[in-house]
This record gives sequence, C-alpha cells and structure tokens, in this order.
Amino acid sequence: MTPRQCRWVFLVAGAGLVAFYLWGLTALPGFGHYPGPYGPAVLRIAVEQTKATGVVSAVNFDYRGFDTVGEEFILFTAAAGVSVVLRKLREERERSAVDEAADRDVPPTSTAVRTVALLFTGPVVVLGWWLASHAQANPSGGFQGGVVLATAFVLVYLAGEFLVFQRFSPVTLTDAVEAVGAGGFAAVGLVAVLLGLPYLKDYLPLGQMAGAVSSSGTIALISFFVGLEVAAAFILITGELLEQTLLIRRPA
Amino acid sequence: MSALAAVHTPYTVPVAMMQALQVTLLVLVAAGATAVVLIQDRVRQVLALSVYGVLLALLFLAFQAPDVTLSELTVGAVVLPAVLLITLAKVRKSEE
Amino acid sequence: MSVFPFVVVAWILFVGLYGVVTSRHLVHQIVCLIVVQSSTYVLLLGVGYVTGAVAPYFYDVPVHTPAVDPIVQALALTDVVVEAAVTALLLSFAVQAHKRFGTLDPHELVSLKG
Amino acid sequence: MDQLLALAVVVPLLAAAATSAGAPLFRGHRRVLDLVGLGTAAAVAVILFVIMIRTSGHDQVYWFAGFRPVRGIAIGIDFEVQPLSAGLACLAAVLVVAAMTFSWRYFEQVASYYHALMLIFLAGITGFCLTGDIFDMFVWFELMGVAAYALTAYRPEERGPIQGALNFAITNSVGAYLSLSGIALIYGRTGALNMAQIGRAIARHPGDRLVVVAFLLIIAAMLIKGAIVPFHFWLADAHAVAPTPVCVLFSGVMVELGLYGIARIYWSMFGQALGHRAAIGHLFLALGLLTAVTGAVYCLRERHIKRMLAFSTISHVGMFGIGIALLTPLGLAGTAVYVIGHGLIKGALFLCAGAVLHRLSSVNEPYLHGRGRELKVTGAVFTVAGLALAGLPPFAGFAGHGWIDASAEAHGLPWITAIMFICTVLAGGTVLRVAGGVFYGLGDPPAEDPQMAEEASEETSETGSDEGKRHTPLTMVIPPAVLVAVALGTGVLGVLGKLGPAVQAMAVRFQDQAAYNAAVLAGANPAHPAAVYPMEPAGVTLTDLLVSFASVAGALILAWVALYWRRLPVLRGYRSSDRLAAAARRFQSGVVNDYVTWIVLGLACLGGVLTLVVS
Repeated sequence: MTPRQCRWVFLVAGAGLVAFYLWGLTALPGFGHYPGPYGPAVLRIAVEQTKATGVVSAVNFDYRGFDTVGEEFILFTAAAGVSVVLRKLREERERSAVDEAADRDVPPTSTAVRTVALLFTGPVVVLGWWLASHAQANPSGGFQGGVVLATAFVLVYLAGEFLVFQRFSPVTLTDAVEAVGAGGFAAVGLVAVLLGLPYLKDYLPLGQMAGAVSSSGTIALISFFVGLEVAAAFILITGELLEQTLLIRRPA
Repeated sequence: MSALAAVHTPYTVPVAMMQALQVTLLVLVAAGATAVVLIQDRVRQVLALSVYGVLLALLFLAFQAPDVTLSELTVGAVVLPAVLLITLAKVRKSEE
Repeated sequence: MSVFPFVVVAWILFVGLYGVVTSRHLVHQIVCLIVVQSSTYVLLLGVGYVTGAVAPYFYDVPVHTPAVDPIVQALALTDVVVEAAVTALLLSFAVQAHKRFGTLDPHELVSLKG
Repeated sequence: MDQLLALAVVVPLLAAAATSAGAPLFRGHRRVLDLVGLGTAAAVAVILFVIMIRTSGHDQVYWFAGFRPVRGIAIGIDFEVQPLSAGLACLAAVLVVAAMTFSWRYFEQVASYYHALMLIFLAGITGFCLTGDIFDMFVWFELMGVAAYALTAYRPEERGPIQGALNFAITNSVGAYLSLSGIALIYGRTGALNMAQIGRAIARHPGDRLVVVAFLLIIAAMLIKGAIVPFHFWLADAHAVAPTPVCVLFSGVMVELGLYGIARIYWSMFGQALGHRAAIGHLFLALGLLTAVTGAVYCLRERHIKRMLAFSTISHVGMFGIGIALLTPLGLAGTAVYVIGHGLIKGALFLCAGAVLHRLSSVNEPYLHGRGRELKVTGAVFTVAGLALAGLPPFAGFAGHGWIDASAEAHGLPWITAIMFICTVLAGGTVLRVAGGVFYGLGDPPAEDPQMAEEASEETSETGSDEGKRHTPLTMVIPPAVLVAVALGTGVLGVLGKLGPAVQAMAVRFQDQAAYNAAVLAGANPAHPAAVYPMEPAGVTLTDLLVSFASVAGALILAWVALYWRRLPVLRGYRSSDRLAAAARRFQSGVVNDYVTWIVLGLACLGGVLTLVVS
C-alpha cells in the first residue's frame, strides 16, 4: 500500500474499530461506579492481613505478587535485549569519550547545570532509597524508587562526563545487580516453597504496627529487590544508548 | 446509570469540584495525545510526550491513584523522553 | 460524565493507531505506540474509579474508609513497566536500523518481501 | 497443591538470572553456560511431563501465596493445569532442549544473554500455558514477546533481523495493548481477573455487547501471535531472519500458543456467555481456511528456505485453527496431536536448514541446487520430515490430521477435508522439492526470479568463519533426527489407538466450562465432564490411510513437477508472471505501517461480523 492508501484504509477501518470499541465501552457501568467484587474484597482484608497500609503495594507484592515476578523479568529481559542488540560489533570502533571539539555531539556542560546536577544527586539517591523502602505505607515502592535511583546516575552523567557515569556504573556490576534484583525476588518466593508453603507466601513474622517497614513481612524485602532490579535495568538501558551516541562510531 | 450511589467519606473532595478537575484533565490529555501524534518534528514531539506524561500523571492523581502518578511521572515524563532524546541524538547525525 | 472518560480512551487509541499507521519515522512511530498504550492506563484507572472514594492508602486515613479499586492501580503499574521495557527495546532496534539502512522511514526499512 | 506447578516457571527464571549474574565468572567457559541452559530446559521438560501425567485424572489448581478464593471471589493468582496445557508447554521445553543442543557448536561466540533469553522465553511460554488468570496471562505473554523480539534481533549486524524484529515487536505490541483494553473492559463489567470467575459472571447475562467487544479485543493479540490471515504478515519477516535455533521455537510452538490462548479464553470465559454459537465456530473456520490456503500458496512460491518453512507454518496454523473451530472434542484432540507432530517435524526441518546454513552459508534454494549432496544424514532427515509433513503414516501429524478430517465429516463439512488435503500437499510438496533439489541434485538447475534470489542471498552464515565447517558436528545432526523419531513414536501410539480416547477425554475436559469453574472456584473435580458435542470414534480407518498416502503421493508428484516443469509439454512455455509476484509483494510489503493497517482492518471486519452474529 502507498502511504496515501494506508491512511485512507486506516481512517475507515480505524473508525469502524473504534466505533465497535465505544459500543462496548458505553456498556460499562458508568465512570465512578466500579462494581467490584475484587477490589472491595481486597480492601476489606488487606491491611489486616498484610500489615501494609498501601494496599496497591500489598496487591503488587503479595496478592498479585506473581504478576510482579513476570513484570520484573520483562524489564530484565528488555535490558538484556538492549545490551544484546547494542553490543559493540566487530567492525565498529570506539572513540575516546573525551570531548573532541571537531566532532562534538553534545554541547559542553555549563557550570550551572553541573552544579545543580551535583547538588541534586545526593537528595535524589536518598529519595529513591526512601521510596523503595516504604512500599508498604505510602504511594511508593521498589519500582518508583528504582527509577528515581537510576535518575541519580543520569544526573552524574549530566554533571560530568560519560566516563564518570561509566565508572559509577560499570556494566558487569550493573548487570550482576540487575540479575540479583530479579533473581532475588524470585528466590524470596522460592524460600516459601522450601518451607512447604505456596510460592511467594509471606513467611516472615508480621509486626503489630500497620505501615512500618518491619511489619509487613516479605513486602519490604521484595520491594528492595525490585528497587535494585529496576534501578540497574534503567541504568543499563540508558548507559547502552548513551554509549551508542557518544562512543560507538562506524567503521573508519 | 448504575444502581450504586457515590460514596461519601470525611476525606471526600466535593464531587462537583472533583468532576470539574477530571473533565478538564481528560480534555487536556485527549488534546495532548493528539498533539504528540501530530507533531512531526522529532525533538518537539518528545518534549510534547513529556508534557503529555505530566498531564497523565495529574489525571491519575485526580483518579485517586498516587502510586501510578509517581510511576508515570518518573517513567513517562522523565526517563522515556530522556532515552528518546539520546536515541535521536544518535540517529540525527547523518540525517542532517 | 458517566461515559466521557471512556470516549477519551477511545480517542487516544484512535489517534495513537493513526500515528503508528501514518508515521514516516521510526522514533515517531515508537512514540505513537506509547500513546496507544497510554489509552490502556486511562481505561484501567477509569473502570476502577469510585466517585467520592479515597485513594487506597490507610496510613493517615482510617482503615475501611471507602476507597477506589487498588487492583487496577497495580495493573496500571505493571503496564507502565511493560511500556518502559518495550520502548527501550524498540529504540535499540531503531538505533541499529539506522546504522544498517541509513534511514528510519518504515517504508524504506525493507529487506525481505514477497 | 503441587509445588511443581510453580517450579515449572520459577526454575527457568532463576536459572536465567543466575547465568546473567554469574556472567563475569563464566567468561571463556561457555560450556558451563551451555550445560546450565540445557540442564534447566531438560529439568523443565521433565517437570512439565510429570505435571501432564499427574493431571491426566483431574485438573490441578495452584494458588500463589496461598490466597484461595473467598466465597467465590479470587483474590490471588492461580495456575489451572490440564494435560493439554501442560503438554503444549512440555513440547516447548523439548524444543528448547533440541535448540540448545543444536547451538552447542552453532554460534561461534555466544553472548552470555543467549541462554538467559532462551530460558526466559521458555518461562514465559510455561506461565502463559498454565495460568488461570487473564491479566497474568497478559504478563507472561508480554514476557514471552519481549524475549522473542530480542532473540529475533540477535544478529544486529544484518538488515533482515533488525527489520524482522521491528515488525514483529510493533505488530505484536499493538495487539497486546488491544488485549489489555479488552481485559480492562471485562474487568469493568465483572470486577474479576480470574478466568473462571469472569466466565461465571458473564454467563449470567447473555447478550451483553460489552462481552462481545471484550472477546474480540482480548483475542486480538492471540490472532496476531497465531498468524491468522490477515494478522500474519509479521511472521514471515521474523521467522526468516531469527537465528535458526530460535526459529524452531517460533514455528514449533510460539505461533500455536496464539491459538491455544484463543481456545483457553473461549472455553474458560466466553463460551457460555456467547452461547456456544455454531456461527462463531464458522467465523473461525473461515479464518482458518483463509490462513491455510494463503500460507500454502506463499509457501509454494518461496525460494528462501527458512521463509518457505515460515509460510508452511502459517498454512498449518490455519489447519489447527480449523480443528479448534469445529468446537468438537475430536477436532480439538486432533489439533493437539497435530500441533505436537508439526512442532517436532517443523523443528527438525528448521534445524536441518540451520545445518545447511552452517555448512554452505546459504539458505537460497536456487543457489543450493545440488550442493547439499554431502550432507547425507541431514538430507535424509529433511526428506523424511518433508514426507511426515505431507501426512505420511504413522507420524503424529497423520493421526491428528485424520481426526480433524473425521470430525469435520461427522459435522457435514467434507469440503474441509478437501481443502486441508490440498494445503498439506502444497506445503509438503514444497519441502520435498527443496529436499530433492538441494540434497539430491534432482531437477533442472533453476533459473530464478533475480529479485527473489537476491533477497534469499541476504541471509549470511550465522556461524562466523569458515573454519571447521568441513563436516557437520554431531550436535547439529542428532537433535533433528531425535525430533523426527519422537514424532514417529507419538504417531505410532496414536495409530495403535492408545492416544485417541485419552486425548479426546482431555479435550472434553478442556471444553467443559462448568468443570473448569468448579475446579478453580470450588476446588471440586467432577468425574464426568460434559462434552459440548458427543465423543466420536478416533480410530484409524482404511480411508484415513488411503487419504494420507494419496496426499504423500500428491506431494511427491508436486515436488517432481516443480523440479522438472520445464520438460513438461504443458508447462514448457510458462513464465512466472511478474504481475503475480508484484501482487504478492504488495501484500507482504515488509512495511510495518501496512501490517498495522491490516490488523485494524481485520479487527474492524471481525467486529462487524461478530456483532451481526451475536445480536
């Protein structure tokens, strides 16, 4: 099909499909009238059962924890795929990361950006860590914390040179951390099997105080591993793409 | 309409106010999506995507989903646009 | 108001797919794919919303206060991770495609057909 | 509660994480990685086989983290395992073992992620097959997809793999997002994600238009993954360029998983709500027929061996679709056995193509003409596999194909037999044409369409330098032979009548929504599941034998004609038509924008037809 034909066929067919979709959507029980019963059933028991006041985290890491195992491995696989696809190929050469004025790809970092970025790095690391470790209480968790942690590393890149970024996050180490994060989550669940319980069953003693880090059993532990995995995956992905942009050159 | 009535809690924002907020954000999100698709300049499109991410995050906040808001802000509004910009920097060279 | 959010969902899906079909640049196309996926977040959170209810967090709100559905929020979180993962992978393909083909126009990224 | 159910998914995931975490330690010790990968895949195969045996009496349900349903409301995620689902996953594990053995000497330098990606792919397949939760199904589907995209682009130094991976990833992602929309829709109606619970909830309100829309959207991803025409375009692009060991999994089991997904979703959720209408079956019959014929025709005119095998897969998937769309136990049982037979045989064919690529650095049929004479064992295996694909008894495909035919005839659809016969002859004949030309030098040296030859020669060796290519390593010869042998063994069991009643009983259970519901939500196992259609005899009749020998003969004649057509008086003046080739290229254009347009068009049409059928 030519692009023109493509567009016209789509406009007709797409309108038909969306009309069909809307026909179904308008049969939903109206916005704001979620009928349940899944949500209410979980809301009724979650805080009591898991000692986590953030029910979304309880769902993510406990009731539907098995989904999250798959989800972490999706991210793990994507990071692995990015490193496979962007690996340095035999005919490609790598140029030095030192800024060569003649073939400059990025404008030089200004002092202002450098200072602000450096100033932010510390707090961002702390924030990421806090988010990753408070899954059970607040709207936070390993995923958000991990992404924020990864952002801290990108700030290091903004503040200085790519080489510093690389020194802070060497690929083999990031790789290993990522695998430990994803595998750690799966292994936490496996311990339950070794104890004769169903996979991912929360086997740690629950505390009395709902919402405290130490009270929510495996949720905090899983959230920690997810944080590791997510941070490492995003650092790997960003690092591989940055390496392509800054270092890898076509064969001479 | 469903038989279920709207619930009320001591923490409920007045329903009319909440609805006005939600409708406004929904309109903005729809416009944002359209803009992201129609903008042809790559870098501007990525910036539009970042704004769209922020709008979505605000909408999710109005949908009482702070957890998703946080994820959408970090991923949709910051990390993905950043990764997209890095990619564009890589592929831009020979196009110019 | 009872269907308006779902109309917006359908619209986002439509423009997103329109973008994927008409795009002449792979990175543009990938961004449009992100838009397609964003319609699913709005739909998920839309179906789980309860008018007047609080967010499902009971740190400073008494337990058993009526709250919106936490399940769809967990699903939307998973969805966001999937989006990030697929986009990263597609972008790495785009980088290699640009090296091999010298262009990112999907109409010219053709090596095998027929 | 059988812990093996969880282990079948968790073991490969943990092994993948371990190989990746330990990558620095294994540098230079590739054999350690190979052994870990092989051992894990073999362990998963054994686990799944044991599960299949243990579930032969009754279904097994596993609630993760022990969250059992409370008053009929599922609050956790479950695995609901029946022998058919465990069997399909087991086939995948066996093919992974074969593929990993094959790659022992295949990739010259394997980046450490190869094993991790293969194991994650396997874990995704297993989770997808065993799960009883619709969103969980989506998660494993995506995991499988992401691993598959990465594996397709495993050789990014060439153009083909990158383009194939892009088309694969974009089309399948669009499908996945549509599926997710459907899941959200059905969740908005039922407030449930457990398939049994959803099925029970929607069965109470027949004629709900939301259910129709959700059904089509949810199966959209499966239709695309299952390469049903017109959602199939990505398949040939991806299968032709992925590393050969990966193709084994793509063609042997991944495409079939799309159909499995549709069947599982239909019989656990939507069957009762949609009223088990014959019209829905007919709609899918039509899609299956279209797919079978399209695949067979494209297969016949293809000269790139891996692409030819990919089109043959499309043709067979169409036939599987027909078997499922009959909605009968015998049709489903036949499809199950046919899928196993086809998966093993197609795996063997791809591995043979890989051996050819390794030795001769090409998969271009005209170029290879007569050059494969030295590859005696590979040639023999390829030929036998071609005969099996054409329906030779007693390979497993023969029994499965026969049962589908029998069930179609019992329901007054004898013309289905005729069309399936033709497609089998076309697909089998093409493979035999390649076998004759490449391995035995039969036929006239071809003078071919230059453009197609150029396209076919784009494929370069996957194994790197030419050193050590003077012979084919045993690790590349034995796996395809073993796969063919297993297909033969399964088929013998089928012909002896050992398989028929058992598989049909499994199919009856698969199709009994009430029993599925009871097993998941009440933990009960009804002893006598109710068949939607009555059981049918699954023996091998003389007619079956005659028909299959006729199709083998037809395939041989077709191959002979294709090799020697220039000498035939009727065809002497024939030139392959440029207009025909151009038309074929217009559809299979390689442009992902077109493919997505086809998907939208196809779904819009299906939506319209479904609307008419149900309302």
